[in-house]
Amino acid sequence: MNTEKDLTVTIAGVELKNPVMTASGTFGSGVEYSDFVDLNRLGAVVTKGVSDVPWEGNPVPRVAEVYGGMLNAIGLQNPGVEVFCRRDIPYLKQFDTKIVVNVCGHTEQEYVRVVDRLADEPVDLLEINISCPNVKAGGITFGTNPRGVENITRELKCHAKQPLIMKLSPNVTDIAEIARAAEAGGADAVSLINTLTGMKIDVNRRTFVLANRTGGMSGPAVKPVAVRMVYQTAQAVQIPVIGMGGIASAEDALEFILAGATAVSVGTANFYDPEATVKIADGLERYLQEQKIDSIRELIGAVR
Amino acid sequence: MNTEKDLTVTIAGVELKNPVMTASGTFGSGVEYSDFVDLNRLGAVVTKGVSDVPWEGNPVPRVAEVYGGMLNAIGLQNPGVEVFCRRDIPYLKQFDTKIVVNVCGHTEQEYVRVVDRLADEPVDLLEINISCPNVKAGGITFGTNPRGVENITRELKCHAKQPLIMKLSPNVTDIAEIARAAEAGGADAVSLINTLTGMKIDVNRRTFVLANRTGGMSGPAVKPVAVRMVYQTAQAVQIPVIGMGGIASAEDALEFILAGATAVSVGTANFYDPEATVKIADGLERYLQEQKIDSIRELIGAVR
Amino acid sequence: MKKKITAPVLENKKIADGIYDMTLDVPEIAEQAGAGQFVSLFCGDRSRLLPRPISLCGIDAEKGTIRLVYRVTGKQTGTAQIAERKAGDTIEVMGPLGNGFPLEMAEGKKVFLIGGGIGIPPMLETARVLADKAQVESVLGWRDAETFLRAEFEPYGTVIAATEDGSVGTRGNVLDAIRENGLSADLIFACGPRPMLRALKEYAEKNSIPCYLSMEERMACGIGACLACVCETTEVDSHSHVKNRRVCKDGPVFEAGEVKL
Amino acid sequence: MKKKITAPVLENKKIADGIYDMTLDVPEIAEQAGAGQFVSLFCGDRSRLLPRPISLCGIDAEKGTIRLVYRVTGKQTGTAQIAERKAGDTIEVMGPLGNGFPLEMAEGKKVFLIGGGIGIPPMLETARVLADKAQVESVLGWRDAETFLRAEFEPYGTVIAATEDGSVGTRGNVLDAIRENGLSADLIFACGPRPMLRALKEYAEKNSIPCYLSMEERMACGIGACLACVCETTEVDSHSHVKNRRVCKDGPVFEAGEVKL
Ligand SMILES: Cc1cc2nc3c(=O)[nH]c(=O)nc-3n(C[C@H](O)[C@H](O)[C@H](O)COP(=O)(O)OP(=O)(O)OC[C@H]3O[C@@H](n4cnc5c(N)ncnc54)[C@H](O)[C@@H]3O)c2cc1C
Ligand SMILES: Cc1cc2nc3c(=O)[nH]c(=O)nc-3n(C[C@H](O)[C@H](O)[C@H](O)COP(=O)(O)OP(=O)(O)OC[C@H]3O[C@@H](n4cnc5c(N)ncnc54)[C@H](O)[C@@H]3O)c2cc1C
Ligand SMILES: Cc1cc2nc3c(=O)[nH]c(=O)nc-3n(C[C@H](O)[C@H](O)[C@H](O)COP(=O)(O)O)c2cc1C
Ligand SMILES: Cc1cc2nc3c(=O)[nH]c(=O)nc-3n(C[C@H](O)[C@H](O)[C@H](O)COP(=O)(O)O)c2cc1C
Ligand code: FES
Ligand code: FES
Repeated sequence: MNTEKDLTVTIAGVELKNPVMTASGTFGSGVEYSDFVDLNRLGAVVTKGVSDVPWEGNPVPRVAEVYGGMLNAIGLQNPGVEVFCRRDIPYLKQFDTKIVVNVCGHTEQEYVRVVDRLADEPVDLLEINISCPNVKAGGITFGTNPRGVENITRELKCHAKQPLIMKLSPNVTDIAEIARAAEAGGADAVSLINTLTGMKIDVNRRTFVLANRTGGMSGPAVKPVAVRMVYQTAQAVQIPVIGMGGIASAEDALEFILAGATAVSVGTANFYDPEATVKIADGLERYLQEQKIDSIRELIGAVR
Repeated sequence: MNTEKDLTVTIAGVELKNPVMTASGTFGSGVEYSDFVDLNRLGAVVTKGVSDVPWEGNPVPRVAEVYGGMLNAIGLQNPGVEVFCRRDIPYLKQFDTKIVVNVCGHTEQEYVRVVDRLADEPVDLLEINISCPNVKAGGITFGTNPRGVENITRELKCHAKQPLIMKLSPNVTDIAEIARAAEAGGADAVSLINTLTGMKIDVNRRTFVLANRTGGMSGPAVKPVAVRMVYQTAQAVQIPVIGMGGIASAEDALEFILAGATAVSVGTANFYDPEATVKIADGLERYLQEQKIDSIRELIGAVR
Repeated sequence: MKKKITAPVLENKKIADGIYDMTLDVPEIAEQAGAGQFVSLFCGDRSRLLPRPISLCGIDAEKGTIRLVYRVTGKQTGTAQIAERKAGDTIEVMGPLGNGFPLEMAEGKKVFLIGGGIGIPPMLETARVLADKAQVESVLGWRDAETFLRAEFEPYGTVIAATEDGSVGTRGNVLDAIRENGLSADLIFACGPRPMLRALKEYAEKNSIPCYLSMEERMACGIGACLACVCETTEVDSHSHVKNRRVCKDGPVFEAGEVKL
Repeated sequence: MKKKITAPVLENKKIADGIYDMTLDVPEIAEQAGAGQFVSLFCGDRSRLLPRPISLCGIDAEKGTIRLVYRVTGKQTGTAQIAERKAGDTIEVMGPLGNGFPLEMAEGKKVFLIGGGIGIPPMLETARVLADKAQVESVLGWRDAETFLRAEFEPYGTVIAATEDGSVGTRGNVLDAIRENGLSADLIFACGPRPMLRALKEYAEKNSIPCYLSMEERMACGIGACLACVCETTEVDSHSHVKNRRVCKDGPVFEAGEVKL
């Protein structure tokens, strides 16, 4: 006799039907994966990063396989916020899931323009990518210095009508300090980890595998670093933490939740298991059943 | 017709017969692995960290398996420098390989005492561990701040009779800055990466797997981060760089060498392939044969 | 809903040095697939997570099988692991993916099916389905005398061979063979290494022959979501709004004029 | 030189719920191994690199085989993968490792061989080799009626059973069985869960019986180099110069008075 379990979680006043979200950049705007999973089953869809104008991204090769994961240097190719609002938001509005728009820019002004443009769109949350290692300006440069994080957060808070999630880079000495800076700037939540900067060399051709030389590492291999940082962040701030980095199973998701994450995002796992998100949502429910726990919220930060 | 290939490399005037060293803490002082490999075949043996007095290390569990690697929180258990000089150095002197002693301490004074004690011992190089994440004081706290790195390097240079390798932590925002600080302090070489701080949670028992909560991640999963950091470091400093992090094959070693490493260390791979070090040395020679390259030194930093 | 499938391996044999020929029992894919489409194959090694895109070399909708001919690219590679699979083992596969050749354009025409090296396999399925609709002229280039799949093209039309070392057919590449044999066609479908595609694109432009090329790029998702596998295009396209189309979703087959090579 | 060996699996069968019984053809290990020693088993999964330490349940030096009885600890574990190995497959193994029970001490004595749960397997080999040298009394504790290996102890001496649910023998643990049956001995060799070992240590001290315990700890190298697997000792030991001995190299069998539990 399975009783209904409560999988809902709330981030900045937005209630998700379950804590499973998609990781930005790995799920497009959901169109392609809707052939594999019912988007209505997801807590939220987090879109690929969107900038004010179309971005071309980096030259190919843009991805490389590494042990237990991958490197990417897509370079935030995207069609720009106009097309996004016209095409992707209406698409996602067909589904009963929350919409989180990931925002990128080279300069503070560019971020502001996207946030302004989205102000009156039916979007639930904004995730500000201040941590992308694959673009020359902007991106990670904002995300590695506490002062910079606080400033950009404060500035965007003045413009945003939706709650702000600041997405943090793991390529820092002290993640807690960065998270506190985001909180001080007024962030409604933080999400982490973005990718770890890595490199792969082809020893036969004696070249970098990626055209961009370095790329962002993701996948199961990064999970222990991600869990550690989520734990440290959850200890350091009061705002909700969204955890990601190598999640491929309900057990992986639970590690993050127990470490302090209110919700989780699934990225690279989609590439090798396109049904991963829904399987994880099902697995979380099963865990609650087995462990006789009523609500997933009881588990958030339960390991300290 | 295989012509002899030149595998020798030089670090701070010390010539190694090949670039393959052992990674500190994974090989003890060589006694145990001498049942599996001929220590005479190695470029150098790098010992477990040695402190001024015996250290107990951390409570168990001290290790956890993670995807493509492991976490450890040994906590630098060691019998102290006296026993080390009496027992381990004479043991290693039986072999035709170089001896690199890894030095740890909680305070600058403790490092100094070890370095002083080793001054007249038949040791080829000292590797100063300013990057161990598993001890409360000292260790990583020295290694994450450029000023601290420069100061401790300068101080130890006043005491050391052997050339100094500063071992750097990957848990930093800007590895190049740290490496430059070591160079500015007078380091003769730098080695990296030490372990990435990680965490594993047992979702069934709802506890940390490691008694120490966090541990240092090593093994193939960390290699892309390590290669990237070795590359960035080699671009930033003039002194030799010793590369490590996930090396398990000659191809892995070559990635580091092409990225700029003069020598490499093999750590976690010993645990699942006790002959890894010698296989790698053989593989490097084979690569030189196949690629018709006379000396491994031609490959150092050849990918830029 | 689409899904990744665990498919039984019916056969997996070596047909030339480093070239393997695998048949999978996977009706879900066989029923929907067309010439020029590909599948994502997974290695079953938890250290190697990304898919290997492999073109369909044969599709048997009735038997529910697909045939993949692939090269093992090196010793410690995913394809080396795939080559170890035996009949009775299973393998994870996803597909059919991408868009194949515009077969309808070939009807009643004289069509060059051009394959170079490991680009030859998809042309075999293309030849098979076009055999009774078009005049097929297969122009195929190999490295040396190991001209895998060659005999299998013969039932479907003329076969012109080129080998780099001259051991079979024209010494040189497929364009050398076209020139040497004074061939011409109304339409070109091709798959092969980039320098070959580049030369063909130029040849087709010069001779005003419509030309479709199957492109290759590193992939992660294989379904159009991650933007890993783009190829540069001459015009801004309607999906990306930049000059980048996705090989996995918009391709792998593109009209030659559309892409930069 | 020692080495990691790729050993043929001769048999690998389930003998109780979640308990498997595997025989490997590995003369190099069988010839050198003794009761109470263990081997490192590798999962053959590149995402799971660390060894699984498993005690020797049987050693046949003549046939060159070793027998391992092990528990699958959960669904997505290394032991679950090991359990999938079939006769004819191979598995990587390293050993024999560590120090076994001091068998010479048992000669002519009455010895308790105490095993709890998955600590029972190593006691079987110990019983076999002591059977004609000592008076063996095997006191074995299981969870329930699935008393795996029990019958195999019988040829070697008396067998006393305890089960947690009381379905077989004494209800309770091995110490309850000892008390209930009013048993005593000159020497104790034991392997099992830590609470059992703790109780035995206390019992042995109270009754002044020499006692040797086989300890368990997480390992990385398995050969004494990494200091992962230490157990706290009462005295500073000569290797570490702190109160920490290595289970893999100095143990797994320790004199009870030497270790803190
Ligand atoms: C649309 C398409 C169709 C293809 N059809 C065939 C075919 O029918 N037969 C065949 O032998 N090969 C084909 N290829 C090439 C094939 O995908 C690669 O040879 C293969 O992925 C290499 O994998 P590996 O395990 O041998 O190499 P590894 O070096 O282990 O691969 C590492 C990573 O790089 C990727 N990669 C390496 N080389 C290539 C490449 N040339 N193209 C794309 N990804 C690559 C791999 O997929 C993997 O993610 C096709 C490629 C594409 C894009
Ligand atoms: C000296 C010694 C002898 C042993 N003999 C036996 C035996 O004969 N039969 C048997 O069933 N079990 C035995 N064990 C316990 C056995 O090693 C673990 O059950 C096994 O390693 C768990 O692996 P897993 O793949 O199931 O678990 P996972 O959770 O996948 O293991 C993850 C990691 O933790 C380690 N680990 C997990 N549990 C333990 C444990 N209890 N002890 C040590 N390491 C652990 C694993 O080795 C691996 O490195 C012995 C342990 C030791 C130390
Ligand atoms: C191909 C790819 C593209 C990505 N693009 C973005 C992006 O546009 N914006 C962003 O914030 N993060 C991006 N990321 C990072 C992921 O959202 C996520 O933080 C990271 O991959 C770790 O999670 P994972 O291990 O589950 O993939 C991208 C990751 C990948 C693999
Ligand atoms: C069990 C263990 C113990 C270690 N002990 C030390 C140490 O004492 N001093 C040190 O500088 N590094 C120590 N390290 C770090 C390694 O020397 C090496 O930097 C790291 O493991 C990365 O290399 P690998 O991936 O090849 O293991 C230890 C690593 C492991 C796994
Ligand atoms: S591989 Fe992801 S878009 Fe083509
Ligand atoms: S496991 Fe390495 S010392 Fe025991």
